[in-house]
Amino acid sequence: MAFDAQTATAWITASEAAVKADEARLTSLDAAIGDGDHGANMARGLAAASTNIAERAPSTPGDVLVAAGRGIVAKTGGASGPLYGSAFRRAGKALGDAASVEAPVLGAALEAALTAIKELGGANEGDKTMVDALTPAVAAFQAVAADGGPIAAAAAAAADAAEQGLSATVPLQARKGRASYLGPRSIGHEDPGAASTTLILRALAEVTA
Amino acid sequence: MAFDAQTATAWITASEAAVKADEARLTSLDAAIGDGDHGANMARGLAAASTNIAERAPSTPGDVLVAAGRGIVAKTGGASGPLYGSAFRRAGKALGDAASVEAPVLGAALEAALTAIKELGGANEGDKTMVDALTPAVAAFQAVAADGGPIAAAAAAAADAAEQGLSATVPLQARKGRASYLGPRSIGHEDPGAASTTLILRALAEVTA
Amino acid sequence: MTVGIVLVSHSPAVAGSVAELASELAGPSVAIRPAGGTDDGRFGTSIELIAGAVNAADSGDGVCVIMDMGSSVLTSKTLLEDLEDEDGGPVVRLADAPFTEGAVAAAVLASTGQGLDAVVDSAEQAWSMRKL
Amino acid sequence: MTVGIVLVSHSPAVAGSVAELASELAGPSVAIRPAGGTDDGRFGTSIELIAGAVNAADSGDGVCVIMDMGSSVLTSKTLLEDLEDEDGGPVVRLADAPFTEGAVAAAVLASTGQGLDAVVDSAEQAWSMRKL
Ligand SMILES: Nc1ncnc2c1ncn2[C@@H]1O[C@H](COP(=O)(O)OP(=O)(O)O)[C@@H](O)[C@H]1O
Ligand SMILES: Nc1ncnc2c1ncn2[C@@H]1O[C@H](COP(=O)(O)OP(=O)(O)O)[C@@H](O)[C@H]1O
Ligand SMILES: [Mg+2]
Ligand SMILES: [Mg+2]
Ligand SMILES: [Mg+2]
Ligand SMILES: [Mg+2]
Repeated sequence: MAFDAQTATAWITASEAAVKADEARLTSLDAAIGDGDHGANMARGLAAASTNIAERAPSTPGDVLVAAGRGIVAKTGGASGPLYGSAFRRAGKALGDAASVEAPVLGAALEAALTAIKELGGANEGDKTMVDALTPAVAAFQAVAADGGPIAAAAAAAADAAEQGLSATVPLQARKGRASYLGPRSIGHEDPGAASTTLILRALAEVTA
Repeated sequence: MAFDAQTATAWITASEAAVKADEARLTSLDAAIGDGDHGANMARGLAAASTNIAERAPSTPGDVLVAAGRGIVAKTGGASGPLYGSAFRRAGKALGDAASVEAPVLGAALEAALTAIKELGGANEGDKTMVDALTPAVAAFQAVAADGGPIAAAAAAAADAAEQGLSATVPLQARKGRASYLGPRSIGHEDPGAASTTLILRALAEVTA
Repeated sequence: MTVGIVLVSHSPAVAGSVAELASELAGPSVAIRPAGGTDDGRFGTSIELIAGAVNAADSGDGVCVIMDMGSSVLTSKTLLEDLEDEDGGPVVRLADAPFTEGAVAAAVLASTGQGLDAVVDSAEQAWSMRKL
Repeated sequence: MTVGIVLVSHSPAVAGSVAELASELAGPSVAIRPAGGTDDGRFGTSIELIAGAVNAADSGDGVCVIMDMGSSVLTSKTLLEDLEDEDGGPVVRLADAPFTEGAVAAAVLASTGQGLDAVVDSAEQAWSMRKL
C-alpha cells in the first residue's frame, strides 16, 4: 500500500482519535513533570489539523501533511504545537508534489520531521523529549524500508521503536522544555511528548496496515 | 546655634515645605529622565517623616532624624525612599543620644548619610544621582566646621555646594537609577534627586541661620 | 524612527502587565504590544496572537520580539520562519533576553529613536545586568 | 521543607501575574507572594507590603525575595537590614536574578523541597540561561 492523500488524511484522523482516547493519560503525564495540558493541547492541535485538511481538501499527501502542520501550529497552544507543526510541515514538503509515495520516501519525510523538531527545539536524544521516541522510530522505519519492506511493516516497526524510546525516557532527567526546571524530580516519569509521538506513529501503522 | 531636637524637627518641617513648594519642578525633572514621580514621592515621604516625628515626639536630634528616616522609608514609594530614609536614619544614629551637637558632629552625621546612600545604591560621584549634590555639600560643610565655623555657615556652604553639584549633573549621563536606561538621552537635564538634596540642604541652612 | 516591541508570554497577564510597565518608562511614543496566552485565553502561546501583535507594533521601523520561555520561544521562532517566506511583511527580530528586564531596556531604547538592531542588542545586554 | 518566595515589582500587576505564572509551574505547595507597587496602589515600592509578603510566605523554612529593579531592589535591601536587627523573624535572602525567569526557577526548585540557599542559587543561575 502506497502513501497517498487519502492515507495521509486517515493518519491525521487516526492520530486525532488516538490522542482523544488517551487525552487523560497524556494530561496526567504532563501534570507529573510539566503543566498538565499536553492532552488538551494535542487534542486541540489535531482537531485543527483535521479541520484545516477538510477545508483545503489537498490532493497530495505532502499538502495533507503541510495543512495538518499549519492547523497544529495555529491551535495547539503549548511547546508541542510549533514542534509537531514544523515536523508535519517539513515532512509534507519533503514529499514534494508526488500523488503517492513508497516506504523509502516516507522514511525520508519522517527523518525531515525529526530534523525539524531538533532544529526548532534544540533537543538531542536523551533530553527526555519527543525526540527520544521519534529518533529510534525513524531509524526503525528506514531500516525496514531499506530492506525493501512495505510501509505497513516499516510503520509497525517505527511504532514499536517509539514505544521503547518512550519507556527509555522514564529514568532520564529532562534537559529541555518545562520539565527541565524540575531537575532530578523529572526522573521516574514518561515524557508526555514521547507518549504522544508513540500514539501518532501507532496511528500510522494502523492506517497503513 | 547648636543642633538639637527642635532644630532637627524644624529642618524636616522646612524640607517638607520646600519640597511641596517645588513639587512640580521635581516632577518635571523626573519626567524628563525618569518616571515623573519624584515630586510626589518626596512630598509623601517627608509628610510621613513629619507625622512620624509628631507621633513619637523624640527628645534628641538623633532620634528625630531616625524617626524621619523611618517615615521616609515607609511612604516614599520610589528609589529615593530607601536612599533618603537610610541616610536620615544613619545620620540620626551617628548623632547618638546627644541632646544637642555642634558643627563637627553634624558634619560627621551628614557624612554618614552620604555613606549610607552610596552603600545602599552603589552610586559614585558622576553617576548623575543625589550623590553628586551631597558629596560636595558634605565636603563644604566639614571644611567650614573644621575651621571652627558655626552650623549656620557650614550649612549655607553645604547648600551652595549642593547647588553647584546639581548644576554639574546636567552634562552627565546617568549610570544609576532608572535614568540610566536612557543612556545618552539622560544628558542635558538636572538629576531630580540632586535637586531634592539641594532643597533639603537649603532647608538646613534656613533653620540654622 | 520608532521600533515596535512585542512581548510574548505564556501568561496573558504577564505579557500585559510587563507591557504596561515598559510603557510607563518608555513613554507613549513606543508601541509595545502584548501577546500572552492562547487564542482562547489559557496559559500557552498563539502564533496568531503573536502575528497580530507584530503587525500592530510595526510602524515601518521593525519589531523586536521578547519571549518568556518554552512555547513562547518556539512559537515565535516558527512565526519568524513563516514571515521569512513572505514578502513585504514587517522586519522582525527575536531578542534572546530576560523577559522583564529585556522588555524595559528595549522599550526605553526604542523611545530614544534607535534602530531595530540597537533595540534588540539592548534587550540582550540585559542578561549581563546585576541587581545587588 | 518549603521555602517561600516573594516577588517585588514596581508594578502591582507584574508582581501578581508573575506570581500566578510561577505558581502554575510550581504547584500549590509553594507560597509565592507578590509585593508590587506602593501601599496606595501606584507604581513603586512599599517596604510594608514587602514585609507583609515575607511574613505571609514564610512557613519556617525561609524566604527568597526576587526584585525587578530600582526601588524594588533598594527597598528590599533596606528591609533586609531592618530584619537583621531583629530577632526571631523569618530568614530572608535576596536573589540577584532576572525577575520572571528567576521567579519560575526559584518556585519550581522550592516545590522540590530544597532549602533556601539552593532556591536562591537557582534563581541566580537564571542569568546564565539562554533562549535562542
Ligand atoms: N525544546 C524541546 N524540544 C523537543 N521537545 C520538546 C521541547 N520542549 C518541549 N518538548 C516536548 O513537548 C512536550 C510538552 O508539550 P506541551 O505540554 O503540549 O507543551 P508545554 O510544555 O508548553 O505545556 C514535552 O513532553 C516534550 O516532549
Ligand atoms: N542607585 C542609586 N543611587 C543613588 N541615587 C539614586 C539611585 N537610584 C536612584 N537615585 C536617585 O533617586 C532619584 C529618583 O527618585 P524617585 O523618582 O523618587 O524614584 P524612582 O526612580 O524609583 O521613581 C534619582 O534622580 C537619583 O538621584
Ligand atoms: Mg504542558
Ligand atoms: Mg503548557
Ligand atoms: Mg521617579
Ligand atoms: Mg517611580
